[in-house]
Amino acid sequence: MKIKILYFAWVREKVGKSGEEIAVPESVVTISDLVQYLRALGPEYAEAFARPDVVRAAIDRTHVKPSREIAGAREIAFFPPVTGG
Amino acid sequence: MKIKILYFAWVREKVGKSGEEIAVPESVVTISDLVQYLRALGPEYAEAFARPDVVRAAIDRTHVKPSREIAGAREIAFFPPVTGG
Amino acid sequence: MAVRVQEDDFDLTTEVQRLSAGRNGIGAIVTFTGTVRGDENGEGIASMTLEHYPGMTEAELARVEAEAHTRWPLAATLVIHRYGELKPGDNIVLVVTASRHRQAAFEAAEFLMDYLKTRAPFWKKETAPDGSGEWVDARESDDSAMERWRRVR
Amino acid sequence: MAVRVQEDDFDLTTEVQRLSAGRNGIGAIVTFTGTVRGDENGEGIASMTLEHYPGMTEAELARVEAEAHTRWPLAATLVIHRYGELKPGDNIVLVVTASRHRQAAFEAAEFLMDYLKTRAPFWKKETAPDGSGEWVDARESDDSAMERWRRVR
Repeated sequence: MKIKILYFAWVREKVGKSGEEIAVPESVVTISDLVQYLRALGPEYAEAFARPDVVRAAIDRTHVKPSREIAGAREIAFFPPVTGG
Repeated sequence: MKIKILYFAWVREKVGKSGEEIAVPESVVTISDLVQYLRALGPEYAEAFARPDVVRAAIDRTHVKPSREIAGAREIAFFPPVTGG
Repeated sequence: MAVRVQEDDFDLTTEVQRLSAGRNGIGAIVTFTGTVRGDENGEGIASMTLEHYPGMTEAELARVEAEAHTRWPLAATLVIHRYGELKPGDNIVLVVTASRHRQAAFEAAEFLMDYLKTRAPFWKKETAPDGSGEWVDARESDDSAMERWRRVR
Repeated sequence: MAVRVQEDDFDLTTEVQRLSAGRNGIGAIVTFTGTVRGDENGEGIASMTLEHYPGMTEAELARVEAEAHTRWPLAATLVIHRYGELKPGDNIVLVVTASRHRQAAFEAAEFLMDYLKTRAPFWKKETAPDGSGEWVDARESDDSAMERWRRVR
């Protein structure tokens, strides 16, 4: 399954890009699984997701928890806790 | 003792004037006493102070309770509950 | 800190800019604007006339404002209250509070309005389209809104 | 109901007039303006850059706004959030709520700010006078501010 992944703020800076298309193996079922998968892609990913509990996720522009399954997702985003307002 | 008395809103309309100087006898000690004294001055006063618990008072531009003594007052005002804002 | 009682209208942007100009530490500005509703209890009104007690009004508003500054860390506050004849949609009152963080600004603005509603010597008279006038009754909910600040601190 | 995400500044008077024009029953208008503080933890900042997630930002703000309308009787609401590089004193965010009475307008404005702070995908980066940049940490007090709305209803 190919998914569009986006990164924001310091997650973006650490990964070194604002987004990419990634072919995700079938063993990756949840957001947590995806984070583990990404961490193994290289030291920049390992650094960005060093504390997975701090990084937040959205599927198709809606906040989701790490346990959320990614089946059917078109766009998945990772970012730090928001600081707007 | 001569005191400047002011009336506002419907108290003013019922009394028929916005203010006056009144010579108050020594038996008038508190705001309550003054209200009783005013009520006896004529039907327009009786009407304005028909429900003394509704009419509010201020001494020298500060809200006071009916039990407040009026000794030393320069200006006493009577008015309905405020409705600003 | 500033209090103004005036017949003229006010402009939100102008007042907020004047209040915050040159102040470096402001992060939150809350404004409350009270306006004349065009209908009351389902009936339209033609105008609303605000009477007040010159001298006491300013003193009372200043006391209320000073009290807010003792309760919250406020960089600046402003209270403007109009008097005279107003039309539906017209501004009646403006409260502005500025602080580093939003909680103080929100709470102080609510406090100022609650106190002002129950203490500032203003009286509203509504004029109906047929020309008849009626003094507005005080709302019990305004008294209870003020009571909560007694319990809080 | 309206939500805008923009680089440009906004004008308080213009936005409030646009929101209340032609609406007869409004008696209370609350605005909240968030601005860039010129100092943080005692140190000055040169600028603040706001990054956001285009598409999700608008969707999230619209969800928050719709939720406010289910909770309070609001005549109109507006949320504007800026992005890009801002200087100390610049406006960041504007929330406007209009209702018949002040309690709904105040509560809804606080609710919108609390929710927006914890849900809208914006991230602030402060640039110090020496050019070094640092991402702003989320405040725990913002999370607890939002929690109270869960308890209320």
